[in-house]
Amino acid sequence: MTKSLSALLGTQKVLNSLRTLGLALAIVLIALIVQSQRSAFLSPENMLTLVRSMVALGIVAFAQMLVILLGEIDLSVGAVYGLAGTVVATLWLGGGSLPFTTSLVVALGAGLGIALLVGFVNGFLTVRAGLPSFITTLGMLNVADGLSLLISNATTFTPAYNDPLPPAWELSFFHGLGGALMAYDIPVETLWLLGAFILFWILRHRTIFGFRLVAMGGNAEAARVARLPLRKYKYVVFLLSALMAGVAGIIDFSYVGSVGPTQSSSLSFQVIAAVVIGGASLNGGRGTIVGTLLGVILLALLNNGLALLGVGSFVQLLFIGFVTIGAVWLDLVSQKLIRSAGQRSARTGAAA
Amino acid sequence: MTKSLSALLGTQKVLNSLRTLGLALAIVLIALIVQSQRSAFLSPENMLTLVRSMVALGIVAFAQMLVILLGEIDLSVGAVYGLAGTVVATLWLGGGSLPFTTSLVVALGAGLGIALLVGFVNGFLTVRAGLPSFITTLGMLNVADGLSLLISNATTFTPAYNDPLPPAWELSFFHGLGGALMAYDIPVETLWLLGAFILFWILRHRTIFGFRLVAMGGNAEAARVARLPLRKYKYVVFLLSALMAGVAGIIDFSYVGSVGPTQSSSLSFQVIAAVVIGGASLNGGRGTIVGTLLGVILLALLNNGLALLGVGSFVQLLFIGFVTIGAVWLDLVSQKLIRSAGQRSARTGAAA
Amino acid sequence: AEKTVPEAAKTHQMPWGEFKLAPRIVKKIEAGEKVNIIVDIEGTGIPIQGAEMRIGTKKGCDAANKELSAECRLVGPVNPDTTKQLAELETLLNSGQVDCLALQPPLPNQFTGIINKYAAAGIPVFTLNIDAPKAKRFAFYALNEVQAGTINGEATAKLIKEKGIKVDQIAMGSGAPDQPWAQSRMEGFMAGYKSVFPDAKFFNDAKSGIPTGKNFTTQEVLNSVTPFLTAHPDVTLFFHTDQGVEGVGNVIRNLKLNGKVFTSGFNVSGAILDAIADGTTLVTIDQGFDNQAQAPVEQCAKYLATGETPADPLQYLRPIVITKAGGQDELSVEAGRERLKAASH
Amino acid sequence: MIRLTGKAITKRYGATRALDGLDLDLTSGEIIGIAGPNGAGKSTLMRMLAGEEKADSGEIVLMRPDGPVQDVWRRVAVVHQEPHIWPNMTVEQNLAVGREGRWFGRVAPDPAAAAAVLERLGIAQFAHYELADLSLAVQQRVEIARAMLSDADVYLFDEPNSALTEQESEALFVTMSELAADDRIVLLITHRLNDFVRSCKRVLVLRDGRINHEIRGAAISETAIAAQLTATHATHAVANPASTRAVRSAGSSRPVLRLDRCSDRHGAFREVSLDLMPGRVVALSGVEGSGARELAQAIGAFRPMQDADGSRLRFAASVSYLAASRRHTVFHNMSVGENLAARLGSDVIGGRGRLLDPARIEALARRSVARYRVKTGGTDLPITALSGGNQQKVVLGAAMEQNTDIIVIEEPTRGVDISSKADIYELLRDFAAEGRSVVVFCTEVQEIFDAADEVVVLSRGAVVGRIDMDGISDIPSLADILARYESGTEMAQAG
Ligand SMILES: Nc1ncnc2c1ncn2[C@@H]1O[C@H](COP(=O)(O)OP(=O)(O)OP(=O)(O)O)[C@@H](O)[C@H]1O
Ligand SMILES: Nc1ncnc2c1ncn2[C@@H]1O[C@H](COP(=O)(O)OP(=O)(O)OP(=O)(O)O)[C@@H](O)[C@H]1O
Ligand SMILES: O[C@@H]1[C@@H](O)[C@H](O)OC[C@H]1O
Ligand SMILES: [Mg+2]
Ligand SMILES: [Mg+2]
Repeated sequence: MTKSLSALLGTQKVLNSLRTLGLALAIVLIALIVQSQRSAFLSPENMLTLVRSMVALGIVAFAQMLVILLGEIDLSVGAVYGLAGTVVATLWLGGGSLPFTTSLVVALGAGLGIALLVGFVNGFLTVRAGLPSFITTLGMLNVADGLSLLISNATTFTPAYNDPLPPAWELSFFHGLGGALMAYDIPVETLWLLGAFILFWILRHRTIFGFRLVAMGGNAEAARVARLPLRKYKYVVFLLSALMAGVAGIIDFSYVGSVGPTQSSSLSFQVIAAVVIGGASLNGGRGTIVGTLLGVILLALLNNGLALLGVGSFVQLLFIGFVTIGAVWLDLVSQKLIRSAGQRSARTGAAA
Repeated sequence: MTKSLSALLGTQKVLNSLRTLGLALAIVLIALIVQSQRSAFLSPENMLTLVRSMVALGIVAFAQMLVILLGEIDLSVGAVYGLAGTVVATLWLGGGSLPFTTSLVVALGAGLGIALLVGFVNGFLTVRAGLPSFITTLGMLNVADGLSLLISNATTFTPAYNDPLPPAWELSFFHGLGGALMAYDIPVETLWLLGAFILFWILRHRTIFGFRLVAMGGNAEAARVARLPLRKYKYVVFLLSALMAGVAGIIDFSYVGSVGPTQSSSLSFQVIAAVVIGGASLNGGRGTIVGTLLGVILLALLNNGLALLGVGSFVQLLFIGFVTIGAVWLDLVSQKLIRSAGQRSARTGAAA
Repeated sequence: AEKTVPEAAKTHQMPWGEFKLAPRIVKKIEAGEKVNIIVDIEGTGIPIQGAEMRIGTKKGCDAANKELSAECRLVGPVNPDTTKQLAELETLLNSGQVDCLALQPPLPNQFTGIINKYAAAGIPVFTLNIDAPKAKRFAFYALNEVQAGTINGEATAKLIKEKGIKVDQIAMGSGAPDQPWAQSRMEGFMAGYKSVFPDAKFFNDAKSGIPTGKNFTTQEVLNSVTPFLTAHPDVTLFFHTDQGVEGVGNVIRNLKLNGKVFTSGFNVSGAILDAIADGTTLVTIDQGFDNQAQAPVEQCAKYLATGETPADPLQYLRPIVITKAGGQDELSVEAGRERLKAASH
Repeated sequence: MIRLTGKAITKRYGATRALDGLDLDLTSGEIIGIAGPNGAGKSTLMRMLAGEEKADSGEIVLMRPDGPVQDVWRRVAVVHQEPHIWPNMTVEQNLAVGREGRWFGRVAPDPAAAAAVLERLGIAQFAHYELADLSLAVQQRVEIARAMLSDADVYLFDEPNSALTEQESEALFVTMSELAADDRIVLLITHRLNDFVRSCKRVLVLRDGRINHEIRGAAISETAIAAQLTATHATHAVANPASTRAVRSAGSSRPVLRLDRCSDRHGAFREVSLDLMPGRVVALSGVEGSGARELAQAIGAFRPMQDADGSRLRFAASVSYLAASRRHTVFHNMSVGENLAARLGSDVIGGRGRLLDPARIEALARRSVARYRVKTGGTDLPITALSGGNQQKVVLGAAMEQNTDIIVIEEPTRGVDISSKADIYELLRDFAAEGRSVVVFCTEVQEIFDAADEVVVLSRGAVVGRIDMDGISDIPSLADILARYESGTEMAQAG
């Protein structure tokens, strides 16, 4: 028996794939506790709510993970999220400070376009000017927030009650982007999360692009000497990150049904937290999409569970703090256990 | 003449000391522009306002710089800042959710004590549990915020109008901590900034502690090989950082004359921004106290200047974004220029 | 204690259509079980507002329990966070934890979708402080922000006239100049002030308020208003849309501009009252955050017990105007202190 | 036949002329050695040929039978002096970086080719381990494997075996000769002069940024190359270990450290008993996995060790330890002087009031630079501006200046040139002579011969042999004994 166990654990490959086991364990544990207190937790409605609440965080976090994999950071995502929604709203509905309106399709294009522009500037300043991305994206966070307020004139937009009302097909098309419900009342938004997960999983784990990101993030100098296209890849990750933030902003606008000036830095913060909780290293070179998803789930689950339990908002902060620390700790401990088990079995295997 | 210049620039030491020249230049430039528009800028009153507005940011940033020098980060400072003030207020004045009050001195001790406790937990979790400090301090940010709200019940405290009114000596002693005015109306708070600057400058540049922090932050593995006391130093920087946050919270409370719930993450963010603008590397091993001070000045100056100019809030964000990026860029460019000038002169010097 | 639910509560004709109270709530009331009244506000940790609304919720609950057996809870993110607040609302709805909702959305009309979902699920919704007039809510409890601003403007102008103060220019600022409520207050203030001084010169308009720090803390106000007033000696009156006015009072004192520069604004605290006593602050409006939370909680109970709901959905609360001397429809500083004590204990 | 020519290649770093109008003419078919003192410009030349950096001026031409090659760097494979590897990736993944092949799918190197190379280099069992968990010797071989797997015309080996044992080096040289025989240009840089003798037909001597001399065919001998290398300090002849040895073995009394059936926590070595006597240099020897390296680390207090009853061992003697990889010893963000001072306490670098005294650090740094023969433009230069060998001298100096009771060094002279090696052995001996003890872990037999008074050989975690160097007269016989112990054909004898 020990033989087969050792054979199993001895393979480093299996160990690698067990990396985020502890985090998954923490999530199951929290879920069990919440369920034992509130049977509504596992109800289909609540599960839908839970998944829905992960959408924006998730798709922005997947892209952010790639940025972090390269050893960079993108603080501007929260602002880009707001900017994209605001630009779409102002162009489409009018009422902001722009002197003209456009059709929805043009507005959507402009919303994503401006997101990509911010991503490009992030890339440009980091790559060409050589600024730390912390500074670049912190600056662009302010710029994007400012732009968003200037363009919208801090108006809150509600397509369904706008004056003049947009054509019905535009309204329903827009609603269909994220807000519409499919069978079993599943909102379209959740499809975006699923799609983004698959896409980014493939990108990270099954393409040269993902593989090279890991290499570049692990040792930039060696990557340079190996002639990997570091600069190009940096542009790409910043563009991807901004694009996903823009997409998230637009589909959340569609789901919520309105958009207005919001505080942007909190989303950036949450996104980075999710990525780091998911095991990525801020020094670069380490991070997986599954881990990031687990990080997102943990954060969303915590909010959901605490709301279900009816814990006061001040005490919630205590819980969030302790559980975040606890979950990552559990993850670390389980990793160590698995690793040392693996080493022991590898050794006995080698000795035999 | 070129000879003496080359002799001067050729020495690496001079180059090193010119590192933050570009940042200083940017500051002078902004000051000139503001002054040309508003002559009140250089008035003694405004200079005092400017310096005063740097106090909390500065003393917290100096300590944070040491944390960052080690390659760690302390996100919890904003929350500790709030927690210390709140604990002092609740214990001293009552009216929160604690069933008892204490004298001011005990309350002050408790305020600093709880700050140190958070610092210790940060250190413990980072050192002993081996968690990334991003996670540890993010968790403790939430915990400290939660504690602060629970203890104070989100009340706003005003010693001078409290019921019952504290003894007069306590009121004047407390006022003397930061709020009292000295000659020329200089508030006591500014002394704290000056003191912290001198203290941390010595600590960073003239003690073995600072010297080793640089080594440890540059290459933790090499530090381990050289048996430098990495773990102990980590505790110390987290304790220092929390202590300074606590001190800042208390003296700001004294200056403002009241304390209430604050949004804590914004101070943490500003502090880290100041340190990074000041040339420190988030990867560790690089950072100076003068640079950090310049970073603090830049941020404070920007806010002051924009307020002086009476620029609208939306446009302010654009300015803050662009100027932050621009200043760091200027710093980088000037560093490169100086370096290549140094090399050129070294070359001609060597050829001659 | 058995209790019957009146038909008017079970189904009610609203301007926006028919409302059907959820059968599970009916059953609960009939069984004498406690109904859950939830107050969900945009920031439980916002200075002054959070603490006072907590107290208002409690007071409202005491009153509600005279009508039926109720349990009341104040929820919401600590600081404004649209996403988080929305997810919490959804979670509470799905787990059947709400029998009546008093809601402060972060922005006007922002939570239209979720309010309608609550209505569809048979849960009455009232809004407070910030409204969602396009949604299926029963009523809205708050100040009429424009009106409150106007009253402030008029009161301020009257005092200026009375005291013969010379005002060159007036600036207006806010912790959240982008928010509709702040812009409404500034708009109102301009109108009210100009009704007395038609030629008054304003440094900025309602859309371009001077930002004074988005966390509404006094520190931020000190750091922004001090340089502003230093640079603009001709600005001798500063209107502030929220509790930052406490800081403006400090600035005037610090810069030794007492008697030259004045301020008026919103909200109330010990320091603000003292600044009024000092004469640096002329007028403040106590929004009665406690009342804003208390009223919808009471109304929740009233509806569930009697099926009554106000005919006019806009239930504007009376702005509590505080000046140094007090007067008709105005509280004096002393009376203000009494009210403050009552609102926070 | 392939021909690589370089004309007047110049490269300057600040005031340093790393390459000073170097001319070069190389042809395929044989291994060409490049010898040169530390800081001569060897690694710089490699970087120019591989196109990793641009030369200030000069021309590099690669001529194949079918004409000149456009981007020369495309046809050049390099084994760097310090391995350029990805510590966060597995061995297998490291081999795949830069030659991933198709765009989609699981990225892995050509499995057959990779397996063959890894097998040949003896690291196949590590294929799925992350490099961060592996020793410098494995990392070095991964770097070699990467070069082997690329199809190039020019192969540059910059001290490829500085952490490899005799046998591991041997395998490498066989592979290199095969490459040469396959009509490639193969360049070898090493400070182990014996390597030239056994594998090169042509040795170029690089000094002060230029090819200064060339030795061919039968004329290649250790003494001939050494003569060229040590030309300037002729006084520093290669040390004669036997003469000093006699003096040292005399004054032994109580051991500085006594290990009594000590074991590694993770089982890397078991039940090791060992006395470190004052005045003596002990070499630990053994292949990868024998436990010798781990024993060195444990004595260096870098790795937990248990005594006979299983409790954690703490010893009273003070120890300083130096790892093999400069990745783990150099503070790359600091200057030369700061690196020299980094290990010292405030008693040494502190001034009045226990505050740091920059002047004192400066004086100390200048002294050390002279003492350890560091070639540098100044003590305030960043250490990254130094050549590999000079960096080694700096970290070695930093460890020795600590003045502990015991000093434990892995690969003490890794990358150090021949004349400085002798100095370093002498410094180690002086260190020991003050009643202290030196432990070295060496992979090179020559180094053991030159440095040690006593050798402890490990195999599979156990001590299998002890050699008193008094009885050893030449290197071949030492190599012979070591080989026999390590292969287990001779059982341990009492030390
Ligand atoms: N085709 C596949 N479909 C689904 N899952 C797969 C597939 N191939 C592998 N996996 C599983 O996906 C997990 C992670 O994939 P992968 O092997 O790419 O990680 P990895 O490359 O080792 O990660 P890293 O690049 O960080 O080292 C593993 O558990 C693996 O077993
Ligand atoms: N990045 C750099 N910046 C400044 N100087 C450098 C740099 N790289 C190399 N040098 C200098 O160039 C000279 C040649 O260095 P190089 O590394 O080529 O020597 P080397 O022959 O490889 O020596 P070793 O045997 O020690 O590896 C040295 O004086 C070194 O200090
Ligand atoms: O008065 C303001 C209140 O209306 C708003 O909702 O929050 C901030 C307060 O200052
Ligand atoms: Mg992979
Ligand atoms: Mg070299």
